[in-house]
Amino acid sequence: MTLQQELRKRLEHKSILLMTHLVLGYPSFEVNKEVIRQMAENGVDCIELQIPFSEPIADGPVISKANQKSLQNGTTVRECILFAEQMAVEFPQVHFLFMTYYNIVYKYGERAFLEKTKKIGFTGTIIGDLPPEEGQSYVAASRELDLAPIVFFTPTSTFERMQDVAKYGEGFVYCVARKGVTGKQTALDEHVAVYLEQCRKATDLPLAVGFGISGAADVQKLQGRADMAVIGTATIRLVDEKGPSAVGAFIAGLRD
Amino acid sequence: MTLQQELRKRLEHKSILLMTHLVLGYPSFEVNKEVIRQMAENGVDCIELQIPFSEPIADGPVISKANQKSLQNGTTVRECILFAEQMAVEFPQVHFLFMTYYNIVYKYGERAFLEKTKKIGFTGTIIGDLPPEEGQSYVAASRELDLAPIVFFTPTSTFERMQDVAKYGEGFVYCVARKGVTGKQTALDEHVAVYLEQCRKATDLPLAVGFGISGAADVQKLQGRADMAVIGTATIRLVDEKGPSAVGAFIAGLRD
Amino acid sequence: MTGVNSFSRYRELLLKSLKEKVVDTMKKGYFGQWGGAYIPEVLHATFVELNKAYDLARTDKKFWQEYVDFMQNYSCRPTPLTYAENLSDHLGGARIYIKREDLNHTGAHKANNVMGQGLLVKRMGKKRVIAETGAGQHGVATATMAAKFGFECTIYMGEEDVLRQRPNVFWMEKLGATVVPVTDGSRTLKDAMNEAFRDWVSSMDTTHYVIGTVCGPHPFPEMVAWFQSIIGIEAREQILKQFGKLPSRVYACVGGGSNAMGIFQGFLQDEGVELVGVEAGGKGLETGMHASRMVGGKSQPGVAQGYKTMFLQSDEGQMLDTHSIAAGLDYVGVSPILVDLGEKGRVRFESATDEAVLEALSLSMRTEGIIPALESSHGFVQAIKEAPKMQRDEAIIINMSGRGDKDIFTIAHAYDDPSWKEFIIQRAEEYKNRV
Amino acid sequence: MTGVNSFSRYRELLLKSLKEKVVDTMKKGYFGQWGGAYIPEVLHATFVELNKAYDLARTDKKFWQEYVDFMQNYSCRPTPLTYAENLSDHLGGARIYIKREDLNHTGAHKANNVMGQGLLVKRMGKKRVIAETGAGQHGVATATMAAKFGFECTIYMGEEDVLRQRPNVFWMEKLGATVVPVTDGSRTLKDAMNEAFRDWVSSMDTTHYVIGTVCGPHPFPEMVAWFQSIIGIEAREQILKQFGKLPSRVYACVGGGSNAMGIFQGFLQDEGVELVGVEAGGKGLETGMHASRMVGGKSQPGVAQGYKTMFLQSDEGQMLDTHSIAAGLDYVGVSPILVDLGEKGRVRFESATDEAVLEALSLSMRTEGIIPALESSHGFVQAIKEAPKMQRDEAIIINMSGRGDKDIFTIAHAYDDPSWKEFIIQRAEEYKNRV
Ligand SMILES: Cc1ncc(COP(=O)(O)O)c(C=O)c1O
Ligand SMILES: Cc1ncc(COP(=O)(O)O)c(C=O)c1O
Repeated sequence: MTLQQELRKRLEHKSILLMTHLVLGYPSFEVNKEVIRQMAENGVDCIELQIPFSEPIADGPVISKANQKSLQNGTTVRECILFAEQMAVEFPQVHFLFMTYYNIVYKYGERAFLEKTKKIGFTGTIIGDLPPEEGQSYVAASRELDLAPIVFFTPTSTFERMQDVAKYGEGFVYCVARKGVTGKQTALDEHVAVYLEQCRKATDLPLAVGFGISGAADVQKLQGRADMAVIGTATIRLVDEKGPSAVGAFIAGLRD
Repeated sequence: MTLQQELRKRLEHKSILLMTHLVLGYPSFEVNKEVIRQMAENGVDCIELQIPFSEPIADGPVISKANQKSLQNGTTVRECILFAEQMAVEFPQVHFLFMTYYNIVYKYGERAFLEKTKKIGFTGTIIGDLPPEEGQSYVAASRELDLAPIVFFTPTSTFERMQDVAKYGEGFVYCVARKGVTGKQTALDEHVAVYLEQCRKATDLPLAVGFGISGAADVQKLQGRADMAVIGTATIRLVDEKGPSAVGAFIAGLRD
Repeated sequence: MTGVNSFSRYRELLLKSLKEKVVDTMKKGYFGQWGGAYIPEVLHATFVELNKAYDLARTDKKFWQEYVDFMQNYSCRPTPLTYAENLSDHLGGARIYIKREDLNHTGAHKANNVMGQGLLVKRMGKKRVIAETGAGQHGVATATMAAKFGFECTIYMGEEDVLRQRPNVFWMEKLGATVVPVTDGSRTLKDAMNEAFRDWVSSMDTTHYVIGTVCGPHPFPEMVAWFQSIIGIEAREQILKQFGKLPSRVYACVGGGSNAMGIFQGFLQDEGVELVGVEAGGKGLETGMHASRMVGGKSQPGVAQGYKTMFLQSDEGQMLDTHSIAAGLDYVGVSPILVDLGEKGRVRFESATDEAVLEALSLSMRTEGIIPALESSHGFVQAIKEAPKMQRDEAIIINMSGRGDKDIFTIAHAYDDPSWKEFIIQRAEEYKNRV
Repeated sequence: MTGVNSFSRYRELLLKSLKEKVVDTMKKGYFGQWGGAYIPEVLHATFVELNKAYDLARTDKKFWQEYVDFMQNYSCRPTPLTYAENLSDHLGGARIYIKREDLNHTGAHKANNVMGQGLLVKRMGKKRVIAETGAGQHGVATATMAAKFGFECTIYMGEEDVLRQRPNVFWMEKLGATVVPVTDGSRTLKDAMNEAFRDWVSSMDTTHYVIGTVCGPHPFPEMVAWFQSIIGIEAREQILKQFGKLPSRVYACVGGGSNAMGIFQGFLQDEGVELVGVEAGGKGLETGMHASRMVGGKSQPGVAQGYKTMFLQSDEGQMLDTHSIAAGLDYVGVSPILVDLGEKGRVRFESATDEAVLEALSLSMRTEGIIPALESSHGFVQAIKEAPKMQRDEAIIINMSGRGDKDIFTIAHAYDDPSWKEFIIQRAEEYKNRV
């Protein structure tokens, strides 16, 4: 089954799916593991594991700092992959995706990176700075390996652009809820509703909505409009403030 | 008798005349008075009393500083003239001349200054920055009042220039012994001898030689070549270092 | 120089040359395999708009004329080509000419790019500009342009640089710009650039991001090179007039590469003219404390900050810290156009150490009364090295990208001038007493 | 601008105008009753030589051409005339044009004079130059010229100024000059000038004294005015081309008066153009802490430093201390040519306070992206005051004699910038720790 089919299947029992995010090696792989455990045990559907990069231009201050601290801790790409492999084994109920920037992939070797991703049981990749124009071979290789190359819709995308972009996507479309970087509050208002209607028309892929989703109220508002809510910065903040043990209850509370 | 005639007469008994210099109000009028007394009593023929000016461009560091200190003490032009008048009365054996810069004269009023100079019994004036070209009316007024406007010969003067300049002079010609400002040692060598021969040919006026004459040896070398040796910076230094009481012996020793 | 009229003629030639000689696949802004536009999707529309505006401007003769007029009336163009007679005599060998970008308003070639983008922003109807800056030169130039065009202006600057380059920060603020210290990463230039991108992805409707060099996503490398080509256009005309023939070599320092691309373009079609780019050798290539991407073999192809080029990075793709006495050369990446020209053998790359730079600077000051910026002095180093081995009937041009008085804190520091230190200490005492 | 050819034409006109309109008795270098050459006899021969060299140069068209070429190739002439559209719109009223002397090499109009005298020195075969300097601008310009022409160079600078203007001292030294701190008098500009004269009276065989402004003994006022006339020649041509007619008024700050004389000469014959000189009002004319010789009625005719003019002096003829935030205007005397033009009603004089200067500077930075020197900002003050009362179809020109970045220590201080102070304090700590 493709990731898209997997998600559709889950949607038969759930009003909305959840995807969470964390930065590998921040604050440490041990904490990462505990956080992932709590997420998995509380029904998260997908998790983005971000391989840290020194120039995370699309991330806001919280994730950006997490990238930086992780690298300062000495986190390497190889370690991240090793850790990811363990997680995929330990939490088979979760769909894992790598999130990173293109240089990490490029230096690893595009094909090698994707093969490895597939091999460890991941289902897709999200690359913050690889628009379809630059990612032709990347998309092709992903498809060949049955991996989902996640594409983005944004509030600045024209309908035509959405249609174009969607052609390159698999799994789901990551709909950025507002302009800007990660980590800022998004008002899920009328504009977002209209925007998501557009998104829906432009593709048959499930819609994941991210950027600024921080609690149950947000998730609730997305129900019926999107297929998956993406919680990014909110959990990083939570772990920073209350430690990994707070994650379970938070996740459980998102979708009552 | 004109100043020139007075000097010629003195030269009948003396191998060389002496002119000394001091800055009025430096270090104080009291010291000035004591210094003048010692000079007069030890046979000095002429004394230049310098009225201090804030911009003494032709003076070297010692006299320059003396000008400045005197002004800082609050010395005024009027005080200087009052003091000068007393000196002329007290030491009739000395020919007094004012030395200053043109602005002092100009602000006082050219005619008024000269009339005052005459009235207090002075015999001439030495203006450091008034070349004959700019001093036409000054020279005319001086002559009218029987005051000697002292002109300069310098080692840079051509013979023609000396002849030109001499026409404007009375009393004596101030022959600057070398290029430069006051207060630096002059080597009274062959060059100076040749220069003084030139000066002698260019004018009938007595020749006073100054700039860097600092002791008996210098004065001796000038004998037969010049009519008057001018001691400037040397006595200021002496007073600075040893006090006014040292002046008498110094002067007396110049012309053994 | 009559200048003005001949510009449009040259412009045609140049664009032709840029396309034919450098650009293999222009479609997506690639130069050979370098360049591209690796941008977050949210900026797609913004880049579409920018590409459109740039293409319109590029094909509109009036725009270039407007640009040239503006630079003549506001920034003293054409800048002179000064024959460095004393330096040439001192060294023997080739005659050295210096292209005087230091005489631009704000003191460096940065003005050419910034004012050009300013005119474009006016056309696009945007009201705000943002920029990254390292040393602060590009920041001051952008703040100046913003004041002149009436734009709002925010400058991103690494916190380290804000502390080191206070004089430039002071002027930016006085010119009306907001300077935002960036506390991410190494807190220097590349981090400022990241932060500017972060601003842009939320503000693109009203805001243009004025990238300061021939780097970043397409169309920036090509566009900035286009604006800077005014240097080469003038220099070619001037050397022909003054020397009677083309120079044998042209030297320029290479940070991002904009001043180098600017002057090189004037001579790209002249196969006989060797083009030499000089990178920051810092404390020596062997120490790892440098910013040499083309020389020294330590850099690797990579993709960051929106484009593909040679980056100083780890094997896993994390960017490394760089070092140069010249803040403007202290950058991990380099123009994709220059990498391509290097691969094709059209540009030779060299590097100059901090130490050699200070020596060249001294020599230039004493023989020519000219104070090159620390960046520009890198070009001088290599020219001074090579000129003596050349013939008297040859000429070389050094592109003097900026003036050095901006660098007084760094230079006085580097020369370890005791009076300077005393002066600063004394000033500080005054301030402390008054606080 | 084609410039070059029209210069010789204008030169004729200008010299004629200088002679006919300003100079009543040229014989001894008098302008009306002002000027002259009150020099110690030992300098007579030197002045004869200088007058001869100057007269030869003045009547030799090749010399002027050589000068113009040199300035074009070394110092970016013609400098632009920038239309200050935003400032004009902001104020309403007359259109404001700015003559950009700040874009000269070394950052001010001082270059015009210094390079001109440098060419003359070359002709005279002398090998050494000396100069006085206050703020250090003329010192840096002279040191630069000396480096370029291969002369030895000594700069006299009041000890106070050496302490205050360390950045300029640093550059002079690096350019190869010896800077001598003068401990006489008020230890500022006039004392440095005295000291330079003292050097000259012993060194005149090999040495030329490069006076920095249109003051001092004949032929300096006329000669410096002549070199600076290049500003007015260009400005007149530029305003006719850009605005289509002559300006109603021309503003310039007046220290010694060289930048003012430079631009005014271009318009002397144009009776309809009002010429406005702006002096340093310091802390206010009523406080006595200023340097206004023509306005405020506190100055008196006098003779010092070799010439007759209006000096700020006591009734007995001792020079007074002056004050201005702009070191370059902080001088007791003023050009004899300007005093004459003032008496004849051809030039109107105004004064601007330190406070008003800082405001004008801010406005210029924010509206035009232009940082005038504190000196130049004086001209801006008056123009800003008067422009709103004028008509939209009138133009005015402000002569921007220099750039303001040289003044960062003073300006940051004046604006009481806390980050600047912190920066200096921090630097000082670093230096102390390392000592
Ligand atoms: C004077 C000067 N030269 C050179 C550079 C380097 O930039 P580029 O290589 O783009 O010319 C800078 C950058 O700040 C600069 O200020
Ligand atoms: C920038 C600038 N403007 C003006 C002046 C004043 O001189 P002047 O009145 O001779 O132009 C100076 C003197 O240093 C200066 O540096």
